[in-house]
Amino acid sequence: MRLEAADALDRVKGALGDRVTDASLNHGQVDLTVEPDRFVEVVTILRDDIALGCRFFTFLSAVDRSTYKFDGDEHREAGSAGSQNGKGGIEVLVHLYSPDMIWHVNLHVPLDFESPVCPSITGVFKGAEWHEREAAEMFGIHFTDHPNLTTLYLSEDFEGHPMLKSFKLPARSYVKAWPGAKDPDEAAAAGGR
Amino acid sequence: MALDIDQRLEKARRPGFGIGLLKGMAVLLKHFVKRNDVIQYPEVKQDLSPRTRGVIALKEENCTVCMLCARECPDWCIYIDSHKETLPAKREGGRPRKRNVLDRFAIDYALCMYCGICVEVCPYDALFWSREFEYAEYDIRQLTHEKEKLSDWMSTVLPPIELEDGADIPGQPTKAVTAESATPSVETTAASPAASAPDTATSPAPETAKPAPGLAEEVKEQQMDSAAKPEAEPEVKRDPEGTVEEGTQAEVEAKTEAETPSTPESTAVTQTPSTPAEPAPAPTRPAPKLEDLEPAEDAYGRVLDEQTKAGSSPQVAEARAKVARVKAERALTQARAAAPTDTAPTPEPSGTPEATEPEQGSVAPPDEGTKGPND
Amino acid sequence: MIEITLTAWQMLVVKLLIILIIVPVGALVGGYVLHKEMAHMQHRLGPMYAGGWHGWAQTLADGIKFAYKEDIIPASADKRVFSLAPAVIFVPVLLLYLVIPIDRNLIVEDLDVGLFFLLAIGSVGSIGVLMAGWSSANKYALIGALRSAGQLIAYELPIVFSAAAIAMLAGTLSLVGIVEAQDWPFILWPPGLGLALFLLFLVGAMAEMALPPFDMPVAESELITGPFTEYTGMRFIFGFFFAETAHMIAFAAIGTTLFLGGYKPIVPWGPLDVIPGVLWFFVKTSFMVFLLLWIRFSFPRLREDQLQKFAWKVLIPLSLVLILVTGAWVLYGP
Amino acid sequence: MTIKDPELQNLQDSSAFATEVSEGRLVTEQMLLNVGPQHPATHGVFRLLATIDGERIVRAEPIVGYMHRGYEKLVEQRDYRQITNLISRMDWLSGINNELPLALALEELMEIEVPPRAQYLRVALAEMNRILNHLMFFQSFSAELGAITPTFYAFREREDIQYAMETVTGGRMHFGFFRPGGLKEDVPRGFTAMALAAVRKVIKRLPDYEDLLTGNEIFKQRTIDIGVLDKEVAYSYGVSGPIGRGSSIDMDVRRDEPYLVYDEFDFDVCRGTHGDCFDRFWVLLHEVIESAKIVEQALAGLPPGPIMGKVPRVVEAPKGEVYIRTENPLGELGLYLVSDGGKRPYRIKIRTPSFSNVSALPHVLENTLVADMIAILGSFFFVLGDVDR
Repeated sequence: MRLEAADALDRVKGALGDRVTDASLNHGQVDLTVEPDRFVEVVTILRDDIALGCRFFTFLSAVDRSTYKFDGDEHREAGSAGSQNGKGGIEVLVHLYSPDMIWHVNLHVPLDFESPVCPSITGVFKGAEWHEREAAEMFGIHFTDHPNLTTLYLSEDFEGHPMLKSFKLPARSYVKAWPGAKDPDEAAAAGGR
Repeated sequence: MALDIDQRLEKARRPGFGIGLLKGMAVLLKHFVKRNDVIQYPEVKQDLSPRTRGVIALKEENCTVCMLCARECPDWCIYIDSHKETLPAKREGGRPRKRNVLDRFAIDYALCMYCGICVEVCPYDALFWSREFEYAEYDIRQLTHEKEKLSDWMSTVLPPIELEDGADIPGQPTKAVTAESATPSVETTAASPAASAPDTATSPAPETAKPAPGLAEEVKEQQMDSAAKPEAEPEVKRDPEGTVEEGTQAEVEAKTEAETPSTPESTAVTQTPSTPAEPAPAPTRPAPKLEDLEPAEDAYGRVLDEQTKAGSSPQVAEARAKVARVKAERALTQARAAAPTDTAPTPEPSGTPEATEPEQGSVAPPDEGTKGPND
Repeated sequence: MIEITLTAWQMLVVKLLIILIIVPVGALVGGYVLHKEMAHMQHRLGPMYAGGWHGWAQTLADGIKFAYKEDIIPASADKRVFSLAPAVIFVPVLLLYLVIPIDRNLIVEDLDVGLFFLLAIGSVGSIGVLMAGWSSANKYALIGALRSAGQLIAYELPIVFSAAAIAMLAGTLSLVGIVEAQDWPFILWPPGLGLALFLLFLVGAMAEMALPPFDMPVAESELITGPFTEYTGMRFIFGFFFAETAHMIAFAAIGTTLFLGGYKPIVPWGPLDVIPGVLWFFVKTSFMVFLLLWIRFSFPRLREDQLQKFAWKVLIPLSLVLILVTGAWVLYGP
Repeated sequence: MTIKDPELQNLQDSSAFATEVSEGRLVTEQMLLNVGPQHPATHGVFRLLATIDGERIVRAEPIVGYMHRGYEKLVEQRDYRQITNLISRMDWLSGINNELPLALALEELMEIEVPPRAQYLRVALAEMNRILNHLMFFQSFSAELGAITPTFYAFREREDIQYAMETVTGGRMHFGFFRPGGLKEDVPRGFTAMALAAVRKVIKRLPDYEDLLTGNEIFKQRTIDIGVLDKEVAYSYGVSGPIGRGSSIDMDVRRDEPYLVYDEFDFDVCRGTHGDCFDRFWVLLHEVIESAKIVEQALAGLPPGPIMGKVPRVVEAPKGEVYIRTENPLGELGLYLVSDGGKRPYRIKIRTPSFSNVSALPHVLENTLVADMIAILGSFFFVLGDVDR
């Protein structure tokens, strides 16, 4: 039987109470923000609580919000840690889904930007192993007590974490001389279009 | 319906005793004797649609070197060189005009992923898709086609293809058939391709285009017919209006008329003209009374022969009939739900109407081993 | 007309030469039939271009192509055994043809222990496969060789038992004798029994030649042509391609001789004798080849242990029972 | 991809090994078998490091990353139209289904109203592409088990559908046809009849496939009760699609959270019961019938009208985050789109079905036979572009 997003939110608030720093609805899905130390606990409750029943582990990833233009923010240099209200760091993003009651929950776990450390949820969801390995190598997040925290995609000797905003992809002109007379990027940089 | 899927799975899992092996061999023998429709590629070429993304052709006159395509291309595979030329002012005393002249326009097909963004983004419609694809090279450097070669491809570009009837062609009233008159609005003849893009720029007037052998899809229909001849399906002879190869003009007219009522309102209307079951689809439709609703089966039969009489292809007719039946059933269940509760039995969940859905038509799920009913 | 008198030895040499010509040509034609039948069963056309009408020279072209290929012997291979293996596989297949009667007197050597000879020679091939697998020092080839050896031995028994039952029915081991004894072909005459024996023989033959559904040793998806992975050039042709096709035709011929009545008409109805024996033999063998190929294209592959379990737990007990029934039939039957 | 094999190292060079031999117990040495990256049984560049003991697999560890193109980083440098073409190259067997979530996510953020005709056509094209994907896996699974004939039947059917899609989009595999707000162009004349005929031909020939494979005793022996994935493990690994439904997971995004116009069509969700190779294959084959039903209903009820909503020339998504998921042929494809306004997305997390499905593979492969490994690998329908992104 379907559980509407609104009363799913109330159920979550009821079940989790103060463990969650902020709970809201976003496009029909429940959005939670959790502190790293209560992360595993919240995930276990979401999975085991019959009323919630989030048994389907959809994905775990991370978002580097260091250059995200929050409201009233001007353009900030990539890699500068945290804006005024500490929103601008790295956060682990977990999405769970309840197949019986058809509702979604997005868990945001903000981490410290300099040395992001997050407890691993492979204990709760065995499938999180690969997702955490990928987040570790791409964002440089260290997952504590992870069975096999090695690189998944990148080779061992790859330095740097590619998905961070500070990791620059070679711009076009670096790879190939711009074929035309005027390079639009320079034009754009010079305040053009 | 879901129930018998599990049963079929159970039946499929039971160990047969060698019969399955023989049935498998029977399938092979059936194909061994059946004539197959393999095209011998080099001699017989498949007739591709004008939209096929074979190679990009350049119409040099249209290009104003705005570099949009080079910038939008995800693979950075378009190389353009140009220089500015000052032209004498048109009228004396006017300012000398500056014009961009194209020196080099090359597309490196070794990098190109044929996404078509350049063709789409070009504001002056200088780039077109041509369906030629046989330009393999031994040396990868020759895959970079220069301006001249791209212009040669222009000769193989075909006029854009005519659109399905329901398409909304700008500057054309969509052929939504009003309830009373089913007369088709004036059909544009096939000659003037009415592409959705603004008319002026698209018709590339390919002077040396080899005369398009009738419309691409019409040729393909024959080619499909010859291929599908051994099939039991009756292939339909569809003549696009305008190019009248066979069949009289009247017959073509009748056919286009039949085509247009593909819109649900019209099917709904023609479907139950007698009983006002579905008045204009007002948002809150008053539930029609139970007795004057048409049972699902007659809706199916009636729409089927209506459509085949009107000459639309059997597949489309059958599909429309099936949709009509589903709609009739839904109307019935709603009516039964709305009727006073004491007389009507507890309303079935709308998904499973009492009348067991007759398993027929070629989309009936094939039960184990036995062939479909009209195989 | 000049009179040629040949001593027995010279006659034997001439016959061997004929065999040496017929078998490779037969293998080529067999290969072509394989391509064409597979194609038409899979709703496509098969070779069309090689050598004119319907690509008749396709297998000939393949043969020549392989002959030109470089003959590589892997460095770490056991040279002598590696080069000898294809011969050990191909020669027994040739020897099979010695005792098959194509017509009443058209036979190389009518041994009165012909059937025994056939079975003995048939099992030499498995040694060759082992030699090929072991000597090419390749992990996959080794697994392939072990599997195929296990399989050949396991499926030798059903063939031997069905042949023994036929020998009991015909009362002689000589192939010509067996054919003569079949005024009604054995597949029809002892009504249920003959067909059961034929199926037993067919399954055994399929497994002997490692054709699907018994082609585990040559399973492409896991072991990439099993024991013959390291072979190229002429060795690959003789050890694998020719041997397989020639072996198939040989078993088709043996099947015809034992079960379908060799060169005798299919039914002992008078006017049928007008058709020469060779034609009968040819028609029946080509039907058997068609049947073997037909089975080959329509089944997936059995797993290795299922294959062995099927042989030891199903086929061999069944063949023992059939031997009993044949015995009873011969003693008390009509 | 690091290769560490703790048991193997300590078994060989430790004193335990010496005592085992001295006590005369037969110690079979475990062989390290490398399946892939170039191996006919793997769908693309995928390597499985199997520790086998005789013919039994002790431990199997898939090593991925050979096809990692770094989509999530690339996407942050591209504008939305270029991303449509990039993403359609992830699961290259279902090109048009990949483009769907991006279009839906943008429409959700920009609140664009998609005209009904575009929705109907999107459903029809997506389902036709699902049939193509399933026929491809029908062919590759049977080829891996040794049956060579179904390959050619499957490709013959695919040809008709691919031809119908080529007349519409221009491409046979990568289409680049869905735009936020609708479609690139409208369908040419005669497409409806051609698509219906192609889809019906597939349905008419399905009994042949049933006889050829599902009914075949050898096939059943190779697949029944082999590689069982039970429901709870599948949930924890996030396995979805035909593989999830094979282990009787009752999840189908088209029915649970109907996007586009799926709620107007009636179709069924087939589910397996035992979760073995046979059930996965059976579910895959019978989903083709359901898809055909949907295509028929979609094309029959095709409403007239425009095929593109009101969309600005340069698509700029407003600030916000949304997770949109669709039922890709191989499972649930989800896009978590974070946009801070502007032509380029700030971050897109691409949740691909094959990534989660393949992560459940080692669990299923424990102590199975080497020959079964091929059947299990074949029955786990995954495409490497999906796994590695």
